[in-house]
Amino acid sequence: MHVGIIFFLVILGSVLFHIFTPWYWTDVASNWGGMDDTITLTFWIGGGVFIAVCLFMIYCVFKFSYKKDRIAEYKPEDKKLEKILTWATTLGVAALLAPGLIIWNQYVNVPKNAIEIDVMAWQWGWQYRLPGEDGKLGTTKVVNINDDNPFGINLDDPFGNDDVMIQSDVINLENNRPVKILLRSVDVLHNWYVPQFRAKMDAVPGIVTFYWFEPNKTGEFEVLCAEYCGVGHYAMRGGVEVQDKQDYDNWLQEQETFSDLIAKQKILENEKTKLAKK
Amino acid sequence: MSDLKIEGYEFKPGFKGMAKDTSSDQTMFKGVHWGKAMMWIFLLSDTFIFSCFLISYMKGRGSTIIDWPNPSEVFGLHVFGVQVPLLLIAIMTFVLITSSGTMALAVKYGYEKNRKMCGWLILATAIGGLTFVGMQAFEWSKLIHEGVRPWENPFGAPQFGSFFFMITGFHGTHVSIGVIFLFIYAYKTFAGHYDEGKRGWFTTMKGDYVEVEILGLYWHFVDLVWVFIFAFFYLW
Amino acid sequence: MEKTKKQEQASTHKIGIYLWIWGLLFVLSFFSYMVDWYQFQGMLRWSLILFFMFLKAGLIMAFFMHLYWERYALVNVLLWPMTAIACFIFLMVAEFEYVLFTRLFYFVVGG
Amino acid sequence: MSEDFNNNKTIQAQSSEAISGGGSGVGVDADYVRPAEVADQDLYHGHSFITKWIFCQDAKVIGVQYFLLATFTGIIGLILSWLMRLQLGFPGLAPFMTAEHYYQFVTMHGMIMVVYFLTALFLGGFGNYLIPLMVGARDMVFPYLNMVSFWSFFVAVGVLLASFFVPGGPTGSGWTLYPPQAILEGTPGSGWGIMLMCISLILFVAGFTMGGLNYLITILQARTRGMTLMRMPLTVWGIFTATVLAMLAFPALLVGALMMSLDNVLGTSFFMPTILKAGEVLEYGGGSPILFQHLFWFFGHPEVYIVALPAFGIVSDLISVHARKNIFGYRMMVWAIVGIGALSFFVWAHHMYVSGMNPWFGFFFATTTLIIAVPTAMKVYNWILTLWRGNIRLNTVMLWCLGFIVTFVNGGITGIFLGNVSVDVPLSDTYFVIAHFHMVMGIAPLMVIMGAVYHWFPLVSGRFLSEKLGKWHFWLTFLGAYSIYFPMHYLGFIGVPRRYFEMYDSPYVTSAVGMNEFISIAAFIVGAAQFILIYNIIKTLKTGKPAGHNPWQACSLEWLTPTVPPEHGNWGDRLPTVHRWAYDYSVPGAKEDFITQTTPPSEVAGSKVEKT
Repeated sequence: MHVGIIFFLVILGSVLFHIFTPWYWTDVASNWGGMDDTITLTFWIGGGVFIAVCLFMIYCVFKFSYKKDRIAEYKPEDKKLEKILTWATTLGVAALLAPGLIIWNQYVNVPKNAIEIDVMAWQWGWQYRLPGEDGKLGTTKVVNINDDNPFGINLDDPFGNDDVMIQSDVINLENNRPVKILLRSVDVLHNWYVPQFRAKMDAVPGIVTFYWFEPNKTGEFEVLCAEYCGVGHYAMRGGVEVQDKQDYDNWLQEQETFSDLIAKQKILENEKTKLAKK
Repeated sequence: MSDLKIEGYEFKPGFKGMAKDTSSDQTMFKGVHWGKAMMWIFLLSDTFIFSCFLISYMKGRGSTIIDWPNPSEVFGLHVFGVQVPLLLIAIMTFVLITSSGTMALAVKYGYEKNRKMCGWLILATAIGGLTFVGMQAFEWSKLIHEGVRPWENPFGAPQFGSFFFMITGFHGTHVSIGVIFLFIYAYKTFAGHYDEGKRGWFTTMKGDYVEVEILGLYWHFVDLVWVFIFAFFYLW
Repeated sequence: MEKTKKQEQASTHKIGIYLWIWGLLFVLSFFSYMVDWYQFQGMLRWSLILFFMFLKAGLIMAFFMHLYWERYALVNVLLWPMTAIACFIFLMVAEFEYVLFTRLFYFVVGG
Repeated sequence: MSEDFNNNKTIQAQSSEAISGGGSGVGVDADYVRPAEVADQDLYHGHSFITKWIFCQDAKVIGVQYFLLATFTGIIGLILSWLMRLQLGFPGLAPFMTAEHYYQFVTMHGMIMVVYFLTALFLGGFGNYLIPLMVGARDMVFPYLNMVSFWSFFVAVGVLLASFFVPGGPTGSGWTLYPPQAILEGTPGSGWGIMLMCISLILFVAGFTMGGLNYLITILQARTRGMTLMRMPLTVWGIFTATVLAMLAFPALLVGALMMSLDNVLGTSFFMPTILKAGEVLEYGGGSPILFQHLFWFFGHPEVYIVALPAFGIVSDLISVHARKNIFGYRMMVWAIVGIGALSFFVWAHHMYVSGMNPWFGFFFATTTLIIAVPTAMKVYNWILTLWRGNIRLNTVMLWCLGFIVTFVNGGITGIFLGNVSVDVPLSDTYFVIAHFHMVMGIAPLMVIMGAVYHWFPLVSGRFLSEKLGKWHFWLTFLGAYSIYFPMHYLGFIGVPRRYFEMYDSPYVTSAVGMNEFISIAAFIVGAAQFILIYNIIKTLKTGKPAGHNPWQACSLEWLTPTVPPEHGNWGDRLPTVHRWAYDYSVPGAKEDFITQTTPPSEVAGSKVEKT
C-alpha cells in the first residue's frame, strides 16, 4: 500500500514543484518567443503523458498487488490496443515535431535586412566587428592576427577597411533590428549565448557559423560561453546592450574603424622612428 | 561452405528461406561454422572502421581550401626515363589480387582435403602478402624521402600526408597480421592438423579445413579494402 | 530448387569459376588503371572509378568470399548495416561542401 | 591434456522422448524438437586456482569479474561525482577543488560511468553471465577469446586510472573529448591525460569486440534445441541488439581516438584548424573539429542505446516474473528493440544542433530522432500494460522496476524536448541536458541494474539478498535521485550552462544557490546509499537465506540448471530442450502459475497456452 502512496506523492510533488517553482526561464528578449511556446506545448503534452503513465502504474500497484488466490490475466497480445497506441503516439510526436521544424526553418533563414556582426572568440574572451558603410565584413585569417590587426582582416580585401572594431567584450545592438551573428574562434570551441535571446551556436575554429535574432527589449544582458572551452570556460563572459536607434547610432559613431586603426598605427610608428632618429 | 543437409530441417531458397532460417531454432546461419560466423561479423565491424577512415578522408579532402596533390603524379615512378603514373600502385594491386586468387584456390583445395596443394597455395598467398608489404614500405620510404610527412606535405594540403600514412598504415597492419597467420596456417596445413582434427593453441575446437576458409575471408577482406583505397585514394 | 543445387555444389566448386573471377579481377583492375592513364576527368572519371570498384568488390565478395553461395540470412545481415554507412557518407558530403563554402566565403572570397 | 576437455555427448532427438500418453489431441509430434545441428561444445576445465578463478574461461566467472571491475570503476565515478557536487553546492568549501580538478573529475566521471561502468556492466557482466544460460548453451562459443576480452578491459581500466598519476593528471576535456581543446594547453591533462584516455578507449574497444563477437555468435549460432529467436527472453534480445550496435558504433570511436592521438603526438591536423594560442600560430591547419564530433556521436548515440537496450530487456523480464504475467506484446517489444537499435544509427547529429554543422541537417535529424520516440513509447505502454491485471509482488525487485518506469518516462519525455531541433536551441548545453541524460541513461539503467542484482543474486550465490536492506536501498536511491534530477531541469530553463565550475556571479543565477545546495546534499545521500548494497551482499554471502531452486518461480532457462549456482558447462550432461517462450505465467488451466520453457506440451495438455 505504502508503495503506491509514495509513488503518488512523488508525482504530486513534481506537479506542485512545477506550479510553484521560482526557477523558471527569464523573460524572452528576442523574436524567439516561438521557442518558448514550443517548449510549453511539449511540456503540456509530455507532462500529460508522464502523469498519465505514472498514475496508471500507481493504479496497477494499488489494484493488482500480490494476493495468493489471484491469478493474473493471460493475454500475450492485443493487436487492436497496440495499434491504437502506436497511432496516437505517432500523432502526438508529429504534433510536437511540426512547430519545431517550422521554427528551425526560420532560424536558419536569415532575413535580408539583418546586420552582420562578427563575433570573435578565444580562450577566454570575446570581441566584435561590425561592417562599415559598405555593409559588408572583410574576410579574415587567423594567421593575420597580431597587435596591429586584432581581427586578422585580410589587408587586400577592400571590404575590410571600413569595418568597425569593438575591442571590448560588450557589444551594443539596435532594438528591433535583426542581427546575424557570425561566429568564429581562433583556438577552441566556444558558444556565444545570451539566455534571454534563447538562440545559440558554437563558434568553431576553421569555419564561420551563424545564427540570427531580433532583440526586442532594451537593456543590458550577460553573454555566457555555452560550449566547454577549457579551464576558463565558466569565467568567459561578455555583455550585450540593446539600445534604441538614436543611442545606438551615437554609440556607433564613437567606434573605431579598421582604417582608423591602421592610420593610428602609422602615426605611432612614424613617431617611433622619429624618436629613434633623435 | 555449408554442407546443407541438416536432419529434420528443410531448406528453402531466397527470402522465404531467410525467414525460415531466422525463425528456426539453434542456428540462424544454417550450417555455418561458429568461427566463420564470427569472422564475418568481425569483418562487418572492421568495415565500419575502414569506412570511418575513408569518410574522414573524404571530409578532410573535400573541405580543405589548399590544393590536394595529384596522386597520379605523386605516386608515379620514373622507369627508363619515362614518368609512369601510379605504376607501383598498379603492381601492388596486381600482387594483392594474385594472392587473393591463390587464397581462393587454397580454400577450394582445403575443402577437397588436398593437403599439399592447400598448403602450397597458402604459402604462395603469404609470399604475395609479404611482397605487398615490402612494396608498401618502399612507397612509404619514397614519399618520406620526397618530404611527405604526416604533419606536412610539400605538394599541397598537409592532410594528404596524414590520411595517406594513417589509412595505408592501418591497411598494411591488416596485411601484416594476415601474413603472420598465413604462415602459421601453412605450417598447420602441412603438419596435418586439419586432417587429424588437432586442437588449436587457444581454443577447444578441433582443427578443420574450415579454418582455412575463415582465414581466407580475412585475406579477401584485406584485398577488398584495397579496392576501395585504390579507388578513393589513388584514382580520385 | 536451383538454389539448393548450387548449394550442394558449394563445397566443390569447379576450379574454372575461380580462375574466371581471378582473370576478371585482373582485367577490371587494368581498366581502372587505364582510367588514370588516359586522364579521364569529371563525371566520366568518377562513374568509371566507382563502376569498376563496385564490380571488383562485388566479385571478390560474391565468389572469393562465397557470399553468392551463402544463404540470405547471412547475406542480409552483412549488407543491411551498410545503409548506416551510406547515410554517413551522404551527410558528410553535404557537410564538407558546406564547410568548403564557409571557408571560401569568409576566409578567401568574401563579399 | 585430453582430460582437460569434457566430452559431452551430442544428444540426438527422439521424437518420442518424454511423452505422456494422455491429453486430448496432443499427439506424439507435439513434443518433437529437431535434433541437434552441431556437436556439443567441448570445454576446457581449469584445475588450479588461477585457471579456475583468474584466467578463467567460464563465461559466468568472466561475467562476475566484469561485474566486480565495472562496479569498482563505478565507485570511483561515484566519488568523483561527490567531489563535483561538493564544489557546485558549496563552492570554496574544499580548497583542493580547483577549476582544473573540477573539469578533470567531470570528464572522468562521465567517461567512467558511460563506458567503463554501464557498458561493461550490462554487456560484459550481465551479458556474459546470462546469455549462455538463457539460450541454453554450455558456455560462450569462444571461451578463450572471452577471457582475453575481460583482461583487455582490465588493462583499459588500468590505463584509465593511471592517468590520475601522470604529469598533468587525467584529461579535463569533458567526456566528449572535443578537439581542439582536448589536446591544447588551457585544458587540464592535454598531454598525457588525453593520450592515456585514447589508449584506454582503444583497448576497451578491442577487448569489447572480442567479447561482442562471443555474445553475437552464441546467440545466433549456439542456441539449444527448440530455442528460436522469438522464444528468447527479452534480456537476451536487449543485450543482443546492444552488442550489434556496439560492434558497429565502436569503430567510429576507435577511429576518432586514433586520429586524435595522431593529432596530439605526431602533429597531424585531422581535427585541427589553424590555431592562435597565446599570440603564436600553432603548426596546425586545415582540419575540421566538427568531423570529430560526427565520429564521436556516430558512436555516441548508439552508445546511449547500448546502455539502454539491455536495461529495457532486463526490466521486461523482471516485471513479467514479478507481476506473474506474460510480458504484454512480446513481438512488439522485440521489434521495438530492433527498431530502436537500427534507427539509432540515423540520429547521431541531434547532439550537434548548435555545433555549427550544416544547418539543414537539423530537419533530417529532428525527424529521425522523434521517430524513435514511437517504439520507445510502445515499450513503456507494454511495461505498464504488463502490470495491468497482473499479480504484482511488491518486493525489492519490483520496486526497482517501478522506479525505472518513473525515471525512464521522465527522462524519455525530456528527450523529446532535446530531440526537437528548435526546442533544443535554448536548452542545449544547459543543466536541462544534464538532468535529461542522467535521468534517462544514468538513473533509469541503474534502477534496472539494481533490480537485476536483487533478482539474479540468488542464482549466482544461492542466497537471497536482504529485503529489508534492499527496500532502504531502493527508497533512498529513488527518492534521492529523483530529487537531484527533477529540479535540475529548472536550472536549465533559467539558462544555467553546464560545465561551469562556479556560476554565482550572474544575477539571474543567484536564485539557484539554494537549489544547488539541496541537490548536492541529495547526491551525497544517494551515493552513500549505494554502500547499503555492498553491505547487503557481504552480509548475504555469509548469512543470507538459502534460495534453492528457481526461487522466483520463473520460466526462463537460467533458473533451470541442474545445480544452483550453475556449474561450468551449465547443464550437466544433457542440454535442455525448449518448447515455449519465456513468459508462460498464469496460464489458465495450468497447475502452477508458471510453465517453464523446458516443459513439453504434453505435460500441460489441459492448459490454454496461446503461443508456444
